[in-house]
Parts: sequence; C-alpha cells; structure tokens
Amino acid sequence: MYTLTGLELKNPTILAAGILGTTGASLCRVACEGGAGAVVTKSIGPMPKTGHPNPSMVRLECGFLNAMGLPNPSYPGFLQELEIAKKDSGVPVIASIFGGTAAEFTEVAEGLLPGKPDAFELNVSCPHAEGYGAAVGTNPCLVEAITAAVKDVVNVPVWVKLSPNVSDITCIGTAAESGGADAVVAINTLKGMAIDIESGYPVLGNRSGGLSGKAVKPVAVKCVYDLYTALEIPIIGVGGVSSWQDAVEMMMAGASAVQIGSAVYDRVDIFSEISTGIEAFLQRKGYSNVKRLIGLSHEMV
Amino acid sequence: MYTLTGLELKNPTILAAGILGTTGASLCRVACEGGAGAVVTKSIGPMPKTGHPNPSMVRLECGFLNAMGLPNPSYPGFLQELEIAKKDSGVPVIASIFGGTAAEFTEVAEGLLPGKPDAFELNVSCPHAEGYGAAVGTNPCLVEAITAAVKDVVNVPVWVKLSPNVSDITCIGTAAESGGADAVVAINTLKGMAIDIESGYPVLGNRSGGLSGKAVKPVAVKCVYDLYTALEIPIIGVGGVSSWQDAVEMMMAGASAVQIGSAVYDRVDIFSEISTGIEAFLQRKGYSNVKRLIGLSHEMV
Amino acid sequence: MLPLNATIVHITEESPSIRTFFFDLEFETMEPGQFVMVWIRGVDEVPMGLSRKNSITVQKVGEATSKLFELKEGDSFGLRGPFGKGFSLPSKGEKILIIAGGVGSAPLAPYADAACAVDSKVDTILGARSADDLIFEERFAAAGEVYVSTDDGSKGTKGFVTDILSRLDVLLYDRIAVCGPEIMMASVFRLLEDRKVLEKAEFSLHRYFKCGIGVCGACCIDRSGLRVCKDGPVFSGVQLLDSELGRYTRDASGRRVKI
Amino acid sequence: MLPLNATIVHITEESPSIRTFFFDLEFETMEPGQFVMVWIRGVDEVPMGLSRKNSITVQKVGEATSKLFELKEGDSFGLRGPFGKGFSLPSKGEKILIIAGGVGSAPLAPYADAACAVDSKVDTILGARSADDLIFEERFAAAGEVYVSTDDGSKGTKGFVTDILSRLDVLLYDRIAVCGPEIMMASVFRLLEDRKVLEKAEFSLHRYFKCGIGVCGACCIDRSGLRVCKDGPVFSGVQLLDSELGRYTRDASGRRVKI
Ligand SMILES: Cc1cc2nc3c(=O)[nH]c(=O)nc-3n(C[C@H](O)[C@H](O)[C@H](O)COP(=O)(O)OP(=O)(O)OC[C@H]3O[C@@H](n4cnc5c(N)ncnc54)[C@H](O)[C@@H]3O)c2cc1C
Ligand SMILES: Cc1cc2nc3c(=O)[nH]c(=O)nc-3n(C[C@H](O)[C@H](O)[C@H](O)COP(=O)(O)OP(=O)(O)OC[C@H]3O[C@@H](n4cnc5c(N)ncnc54)[C@H](O)[C@@H]3O)c2cc1C
Ligand SMILES: Cc1cc2nc3c(=O)[nH]c(=O)nc-3n(C[C@H](O)[C@H](O)[C@H](O)COP(=O)(O)O)c2cc1C
Ligand SMILES: Cc1cc2nc3c(=O)[nH]c(=O)nc-3n(C[C@H](O)[C@H](O)[C@H](O)COP(=O)(O)O)c2cc1C
Ligand code: FES
Ligand code: FES
Repeated sequence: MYTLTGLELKNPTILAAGILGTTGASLCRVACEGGAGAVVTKSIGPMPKTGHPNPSMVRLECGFLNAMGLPNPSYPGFLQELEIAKKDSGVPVIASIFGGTAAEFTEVAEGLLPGKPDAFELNVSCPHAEGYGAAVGTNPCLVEAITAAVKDVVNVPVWVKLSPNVSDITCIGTAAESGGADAVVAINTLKGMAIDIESGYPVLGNRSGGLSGKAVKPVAVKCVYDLYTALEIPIIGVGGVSSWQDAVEMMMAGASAVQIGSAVYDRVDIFSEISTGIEAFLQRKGYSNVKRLIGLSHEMV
Repeated sequence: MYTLTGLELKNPTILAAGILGTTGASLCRVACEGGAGAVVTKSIGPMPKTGHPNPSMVRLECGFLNAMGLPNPSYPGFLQELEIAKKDSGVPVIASIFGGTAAEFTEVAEGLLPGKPDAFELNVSCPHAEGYGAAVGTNPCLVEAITAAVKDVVNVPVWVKLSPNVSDITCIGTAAESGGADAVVAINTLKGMAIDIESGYPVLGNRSGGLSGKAVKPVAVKCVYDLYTALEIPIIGVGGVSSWQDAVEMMMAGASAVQIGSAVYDRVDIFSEISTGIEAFLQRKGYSNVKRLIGLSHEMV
Repeated sequence: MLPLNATIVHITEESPSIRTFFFDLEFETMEPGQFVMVWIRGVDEVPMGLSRKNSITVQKVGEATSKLFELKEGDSFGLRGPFGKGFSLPSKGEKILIIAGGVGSAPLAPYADAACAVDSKVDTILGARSADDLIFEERFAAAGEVYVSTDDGSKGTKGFVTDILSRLDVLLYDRIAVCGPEIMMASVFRLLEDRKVLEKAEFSLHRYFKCGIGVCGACCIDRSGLRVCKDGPVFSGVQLLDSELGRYTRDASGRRVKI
Repeated sequence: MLPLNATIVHITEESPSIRTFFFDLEFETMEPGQFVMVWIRGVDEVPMGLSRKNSITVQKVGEATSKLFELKEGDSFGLRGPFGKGFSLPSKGEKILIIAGGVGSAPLAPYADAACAVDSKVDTILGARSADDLIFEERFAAAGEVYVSTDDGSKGTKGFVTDILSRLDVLLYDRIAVCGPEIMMASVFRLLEDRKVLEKAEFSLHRYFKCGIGVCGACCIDRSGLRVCKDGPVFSGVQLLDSELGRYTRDASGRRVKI
C-alpha cells in the first residue's frame, strides 16, 4: 500500500484512460482479475458521442494507432457505470473527463460527483478535441484555467493528463500545477498516421490519430524526466509500459506510478505481472519500497 | 530520373543527414554500393565539435536513440570530404549545416560553397543546438530568418529540415517556405530517453537524445501529410523508412522523395532495395511514374 | 497488423439480402466462429464471421454492408484478423447440435464442416424468416440432419428454432453451438438453462466493435466485463449466466440500449 | 539492444598497465576479433575486443580505462555486443601466423584458442615494449610456437615484430592475423604486401567509435568508406590496399589526424 495524491494504492500500476473503461464491469475486471492498483475510466464529456468511424484502432509493427474520437455516453449515461466500478472494483476509481471549455469540464465533473470518483483526470490532451482549433492541452493558459475551475467544484484530487504534442511539455505541466493540479499524467498519444498503400487510403476512419505502445516509451520517459525536474507534484507515467522493466524505468525517470494502456492487448493481468516484477526487483536490489525508485535517475550523474 | 528542387535524382531515396556522412568516401559508398539517389552530409557547423560522450547511439526494441551532439570538423575541416563526395559519388550531394544564429548558418554555407554542394539542408531541428535555449527550429521567426539569410548567399536549392518536437509543424514549415526554402525535410528525431534500470543511469552520454527508426514512422507520416496540405514546396519524408512499403506510404502522404537514416543499420544497400521495390510497385499498379504516388492519400476520401 | 488487401474473386447470392464474398486470401489458422474486421475503405470497418477460410457471408443491413454489396469481382476491401475465440472443436465421434438463425449460419457452416471432417454427427436447427432466407442448408445437410424452421412457414416448421429445439432431447448432444439474432439466442439460452445443459452450449455474440482487438473496451458485456471481440465472440453458456444477453446492448457511444 | 549489466567476477593483472576483467556474462556466439562497447557509467563508453567470451583485457590509457581500473570485483559496467566482423576461423590443419603487438593480443588470444581447437598449427609473433608488457604468452604458446620481440630487448628479440616477421617464410602460412598499434600494423602490411600475401592476411583496426553499430559513420576509413565498427574491425589485407592505414585517422569530430 502506498499513497498517491491521497489515494491508497495497493500497487503502482493503474489502468490508463480509454482502455477497457467503457463499462463498470470491465473496470472491475481489470482491478480484480487484472490486478490494477487503480483504474481510470474512459474519458467522459458533456454530450453523448459515437466517436469516429472505424477503423478506430490498428496494431502497427511498433505500437498502436487509434482515433476513437472520444466515444462516450456523456456523464448522465456514464453514472451507472461509475457506480458499479466504485462498488465492486475494490480500488480507487478515477474519472477521466474532457470538454472544450472550462465550463464544460466543470459541468462533467459535477455531473459525475454523485458517482463518487476517487479523483478526476482531466483529459486536456486529446488530439481530436474540438473548440479551440488545436487541442486545449497545447495552451498553458487554458490548462491552468480548466484545472483551477475543476479544483473549485470538486473536493477530490485532480490529475491533469498532458499531451506530448507540444514544444515544451514542462510548460503545460507547470500550468497544471499552477492551476492546483494534484498530479500530472504523461503522456497521451503522439500524433500519428498510417496509410494503406494498396488503396492510398489513410487506415484510420479519422485519417490520423494517436500513437501508443512500445513506440512511444522513450518519448514518455523523456517527458516524465523533464516534468520531474520542473514540478513539485507527482507525475504518473504512461506510454508504452508493457513490462516491469518499463515500469521501473518510468519510475526512475520520475513517475510516482505508471498507467498501462495498449499493453492490455497482450493480457489483462499485465497489472499483477508488472507489480509482482517490481516487487521482485525491489527485493533483489534491497530497496525498502517503491518510493526509492522515483526519480532515481536524476541522482545518477 | 526525376527532378527534385532542380536536382536530377535517379531514384527517390536519399541518405539522411548524420548517417554515414562523416567522410567523403563513406558518402560515395552509400551512393555507389548503396544505390542512394542523393546523399546528405553530416551536419556541419562553424566550429569543430567532438560531440557528446558515448554511449551516443543505442538500438531499442523499437527504433534507435541517439545523442551524437553534432560532432563535426567544422566547415574548413569538412571541405575536403565534400570535394571527394562531389567528385566520386555520381549523385547530388547535399550539405547539411547548422548554427545557432543566421550569421553562423551563412558563415558555414559560404564556407562550404567552394565544395560545390548541389543543395544545402538547414538543420534547424537538432534538439541539442545551443544558443537559444530550446532548439532554433521551434521558433518560426528564426527559421524564416535563417532560411532567408542562407538563400541570400547561395545559388543552389535550400532545404529546411524540420523538428517534430513542436505543437504544430506546419507553422514551422510555412516559416521555412516564407523564408524562401525550396523544400522541407521532415522529420528529425523525436525527443526521447532510455534509462538503465540496473544502475539508474540514463543510457545516453547526453542523458537524453532523439528517437529514430521504426518507432517514429507514424509520426513522420502524419507530419508529411499535414505539411503537404499546408505548403506549396516539395516535402522530403524521413523517419522510420526501412522498406519500399514505408517509402510508398511516405510518398502517398505527400513526400516527393524519402530520406533513409537508421535503416542503414540493416544494410547499406537498402537504397537500391527500396527503389527497386518502388519501381515494382509502380509497375504492378500501372502507375506511369513515381510522381503519381505523391500525395495520393489526400485524394482518397 | 494493418488491414490486408483482399480482392474479391467470386460473389455468391445466398438469399435476397445475403451474399458470400470469396477473396484471394486464405486464413489457414481460422477457427470456426472467429471473425475478421472488414474495411470498406472510405466508409467503415465492421466485424464479419468467416464463413470459410476465404469467404465472408454478409447480410445487407446498413451503410457499410450496402457499400459492400456494390462491390464486384476484382474489387477489394481491407481485412484484419482472424480475431477472437471460435467454437470449441468437437472430438471424433461427438454428437453436435447446431442452432443457426438467419445470417448466424455464416460462422456455423465452417463449424459443421469441421465437425464433419472429424466424423462428428451433426444435427442442425436452421431458422430464417422465410425459405428464401435460409443459407448454407446444403453445408449443414452434408454434415447430418437439418431441421428447418421459418417464421412464415414457407419451409419446414412454421415458427422459431426454439419450437424445434423444445422437441429435441438435448441430453443426446455433447456440444451445442448457437448463433443468430440476439432474441433467438436469448430464448435458446433460457431453454438450455432450463434443461441444465448450459455447460455444453456455446453462443456467438454480437456487440458494437471499435478496436476489435480487445483494447478499447467498447464491446464488454455485463456482468463479467468480458470482451466480445477478444474473450469471445463465442462464449460458453456458463460464461453468460447472469449476463446482459437478451436484455440490453451498448451503442457506439457506450450507452445501454434495450434489446 | 540496451547495455547488459556485467558484474566483474575476477580481475587479472596481465602487466603493469593491462588488466583482464572477467564478468558474469558469456557471449556464446562471439567470434575472435569481435568487440563489445564497454560502458563505464557516468563516464564514457569505449570499444574493447573480447579476450574470451567472458572477459575483456584493457590497457589503461585515458579517462574511461582509468575509471575501469578503479572498479573491483562485484562492481559492474554496461556491455553491448558482440559487434563487428571477427577474424576468419581457420579450417582443421591450416597453418596460422598470428602477429600481436601490445594489447593487440587481446582479440588474438581467443583466435589462437579457436585455431588450436580445430588442430591448426599456430605460430605467434608477440611484441611489446618490454618483458613486463607481454600478455597472453601462455595462451599463444599452448597453440604453437611463440616468437617474442621487445622494444628494449628485455625478452626475446630486441626490436619490432617486423624484425621477426622479415625472417619468417610467410608463404608457409594459410592465414595471417594481425592486431597491434597502427604503426606496427602498417609496417606489417607493407611487408606482407611486398611478399604478395595480403590476400591471406587480416588486420584488426582501431578507429574512433561513436555508435559502434554501423550507422553514424564516425569510424569510416578511406578510400573504401568501410565502417571499422561493422564492416570490420577485422579487414582483409586486400580491403586495406590504398587505404588510410598508417597514414591518418579521424578524431571524435571527424577531423583527420596524422598517425
Ligand atoms: C463477431 C461478429 C460477427 C459478425 N458476423 C457477421 C456475419 O458473418 N455476417 C453478417 O452479415 N453480419 C455479421 N455481423 C454483424 C455485422 O457486423 C453488422 O451487420 C454490420 O456491422 C452492419 O454494418 P452497416 O454499416 O451495414 O450497418 P449500420 O447501419 O452501421 O448498423 C446496423 C447495425 O449493425 C451493427 N453494427 C454496425 N457497426 C458495427 C460494428 N462496428 N461492430 C458491430 N456491429 C456493428 C449494429 O448493431 C448496428 O445497429 C457480425 C457482428 C459481430 C460482432
Ligand atoms: C575495435 C576496437 C577494439 C579495441 N580493443 C581493445 C582492447 O581489447 N583492449 C584495449 O585496451 N583497448 C582496446 N581498444 C582501444 C580502446 O577502445 C581505447 O584504448 C579506449 O577507448 C581508451 O579510452 P579512454 O577513455 O581510457 O582514453 P581517452 O583518454 O578517451 O583516449 C585515448 C585514446 O583512446 C582512443 N579512444 C577513446 N575513445 C574511443 C572510442 N570511443 N572509440 C575508439 N577509440 C577510442 C582514442 O584513440 C584516444 O586517442 C580497442 C579499440 C577498438 C576500436
Ligand atoms: C484505444 C485507446 C483509447 C484511448 N482513449 C483515451 C481517452 O479516452 N482519454 C485519455 O486521456 N487517453 C486515452 N488514450 C490514451 C491512453 O490513456 C494512453 O495515454 C496512451 O495510450 C499511452 O499509453 P500506452 O502506450 O500504455 O497505451 C487512449 C489510448 C488508446 C490506445
Ligand atoms: C546517429 C544519427 C545521427 C544523426 N545526425 C543528424 C544530423 O547531423 N543532422 C540532422 O539533420 N539529422 C540527423 N539525424 C536525424 C536523421 O537524419 C533523421 O532525420 C532521423 O534519424 C529519422 O530518420 P530515420 O528514422 O530514417 O533514422 C541523425 C540521426 C541519427 C540516428
Ligand atoms: S471492440 Fe475494443 S475491446 Fe472489443
Ligand atoms: S562508429 Fe558509428 S558507424 Fe562505426
């Protein structure tokens, strides 16, 4: 057991947003069978969205490309799923939310409060978000305002999920911190695309999308490393974690916990596999607990 | 044979900057044995640089990480290598140059002119460049000014190599075009990092570096696709090309030619392999020539 | 994997609204019940059971399937797969009951072929709206007895597959494989539950697929949270106890929709 | 590949300035002449020939090697490899001449072992500054005759390996393997060129390595443009005709430096 922004986690592996998070039952399965220390729901918005046409996700030689288009039943539709997850998962349940404006974010957060999420994760980083031309998450002022607005209306921790598709991720991380974020989550997917050369069609229904999985791990590690230097608040590392070694690497870069997304492709119990692996590593190295790993690489000079 | 910014290329595969480009003889080998349609030299600057301490490049599960630190003998030291490449390679030789300011760029360009490079490629995108905090290439005003300055002093085509580590690559591409660039080259490496979990040390001597190879291909394809929409000038696609299929994909996204870097790891004659593959594909599809592929995916809607 | 390019080599009209598309790829490792994601470029990508290792059998219902029906021999579409868990293959000599409704015959016909190949005895209850809509009757007949039911009585028993099923002694069978409209499967499920033979029954489910590869969670069913695309589409009757089967499904946004 | 963690299990003092570090990894596929990149964390990563499948033999010359000399048993460093092209292995019964100068013995000792293992007859010319600096004499002696030369005459012939080489009938040998300081290799090269036996000689070269894996181009030699790290470090004499060997090398910036 250890504490992350006030939540008690039995291990530092967390289900990432948008992965197996459409239903309460699925979230429970990831926690119970899968062994996740906490679970994040799919991102929920103010209005029901069916998302982009298929293909919405394909596996590449290295990693995965997806453009789901934030499908979600909106917060009223999702409340019952959140309640199931809270009742049966036995782990902290973090509600991922998105919107185009601060007002939409607070509307969704308040709408989900009856479901008693243990924390909120603000998805300001989706490359497909509407409203402001580019994604909300490339604008530090907006990120700060949205974070502050949500902090104002909820009394649980607020995590802010960052996009790597920016010149300087620490600048957005700092904005989240200034807005009162309890933690940042890095990274969301990298902008990417694949083309079917037989036909010339882009493969994704949305033409382009986000890259995840093994391909993005070095990028995620670098983002976490830089954020660790710039921020006081904890960083949750995500992007390409698919083994305990990856999780340890992410923590040494500065992550207080890791999220796992695409790697559920291999097996749902990747969470217990990774947390067991981390424990064995700590034992072998004689480290008292997982906190010893956090940011360790910064000391090695 | 086809023409790219006025250069005659026997095929659309070009050696990328910083790869096997330290010596004139090596550039000749890539052209003659390797079959490259053109070669780009390593990036040359105003002063000799030994680069970062090793490890300066490692192979990852997906792709490669490097932080060479722009080692180069400076333009006076490189002139003789350029001359050898020009004399014996039999293909266009493009001089890649870098600097911290427009004045440094022009100094290097003018210094290399006696070697008669067929074109210049401005490396404004190296993540390790000094002088302006972040890399020069994240600042559109600087990119435009540098491009214009080099165009002023040379009478050969000028290509500008773009970094993907920006919120919006089309904005930097547009700046290059406004500065008078004859083509843009996309992409340079993505910021990335790997940590040795046994010791906690970052693996690269420079701690972090740039990601290349298969991992970055979807990112490169997306950048090329977006640039094709935004620019009038040709785009040269680079990033993770290691098969003729990759090259075709890059061209369908909008690239007029491709550069190949990390894939020389597999074999130096990857250039002839890829250009033969493209030819066979054109034949099978009944396309008259390679130009038919360029930007094809934009028509498929 | 990126979609493979599949060129249509032959099209068979199975019924007024159902066609089989033979393509130039063979999924040698395909298990009956597995599906492929069929990408009609520029339109949509939808799941389809493999009706053979080189064919899909499609009912025209909406946009994607209509576009597919516009394609001719020589045209092509994208294919990813085969994905998911198919029906458990019978052992030599086992007695099998297949219950197929409408286009649900598509993944069951190769199952009948496979069962026949290992000398299983296969009885089939084949249901459809009318005689015209019955598909793969010959393939099932080649494997054993076929009991036909049609809603309008134009062939076989007038009524539903359950009308026939309720008259059979289900205890005689080692395995029961079911695929068809959800309402039908729910009735069959209740009947087999009553007869206490759920543990030897398998059902192939349909839910809205996005990723098709077990990552996004769009296709998860209550209360198990199992993914239809990866843990299914074929589930044992026991896995479906206390499930949403026959009660509700979820649309593309994840919202529950009554069945 | 990321560097593997190699823990030092034993250190042998080969000479006042040369030590062998045995580590807890075994490169089973290692060919004599191949090298590893040795990462002294926080300092540098430098190439070292494998002197056995589980050891490197290092001469202290500068920063990285000095730090390496500070390590004790139980300490560790990173290792990537084995990389590059080694010496061509002899066939049974062939007659081999090894010419080793100084720490150049390191990659040649396993070559002698391998030759001995296939019953080749191995003669070695072993050169060093003084008797103290001779390394692996016993390993070479176990494989055949050893002719020693020292600059100061403290053991064997006073002078250079070429003094011994010029007295041998090189036509007797099927293969000649050479590694040592570049000046020495250049003299040997010229001598073997004169005797017209370059096609059966192989030389292991040293150049400044950055990537070590054949991508960056830092180690390319003139005029062939071959990469010492990947196409070498072992080259046939013929590959080195008209090359920069003995004339110049390049420093870390790529600048030519006279030898
Ligand atoms: C595992 C599986 C196997 C299937 N096998 C077959 C088969 O062999 N033959 C056959 O004719 N049909 C099969 N289907 C159903 C088939 O996928 C739908 O008929 C098809 O998607 C309809 O697409 P449309 O665009 O024509 O219809 P739409 O107008 O888009 O929708 C009509 C209905 O089709 C279903 N549908 C649409 N998109 C999807 C999707 N991405 N995933 C799941 N359902 C969707 C929905 O229920 C929707 O209400 C199968 C479905 C699943 C899940
Ligand atoms: C293929 C190959 C195999 C080698 N095998 C052995 C061996 O078995 N035993 C042994 O003692 N030495 C070997 N060397 C030489 C060894 O790499 C250098 O002695 C070592 O790099 C010195 O590092 P330093 O930091 O101590 O010295 P520095 O003070 O950094 O430099 C001293 C000299 O070492 C060389 N050097 C430094 N860094 C590198 C580098 N990255 N790549 C190549 N040379 C470098 C340069 O010539 C330099 O002038 C080998 C070199 C090569 C290329
Ligand atoms: C299919 C899919 C759907 C996703 N949906 C969301 C989402 O709704 N909200 C969000 O913040 N991130 C979403 N992501 C991003 C992931 O949470 C994660 O940041 C990213 O995939 C990198 O982690 P990974 O490499 O472990 O997958 C999604 C990723 C995938 C693959
Ligand atoms: C070892 C190495 C050195 C590089 N040096 C340079 C350089 O000097 N200048 C430059 O513009 N790009 C440099 N690059 C970037 C490549 O030219 C190319 O943009 C990038 O590697 C992506 O292509 P790839 O995936 O084919 O390698 C270097 C890349 C590598 C791997
Ligand atoms: S459709 Fe994505 S998990 Fe099944
Ligand atoms: S050291 Fe990079 S190619 Fe040899």
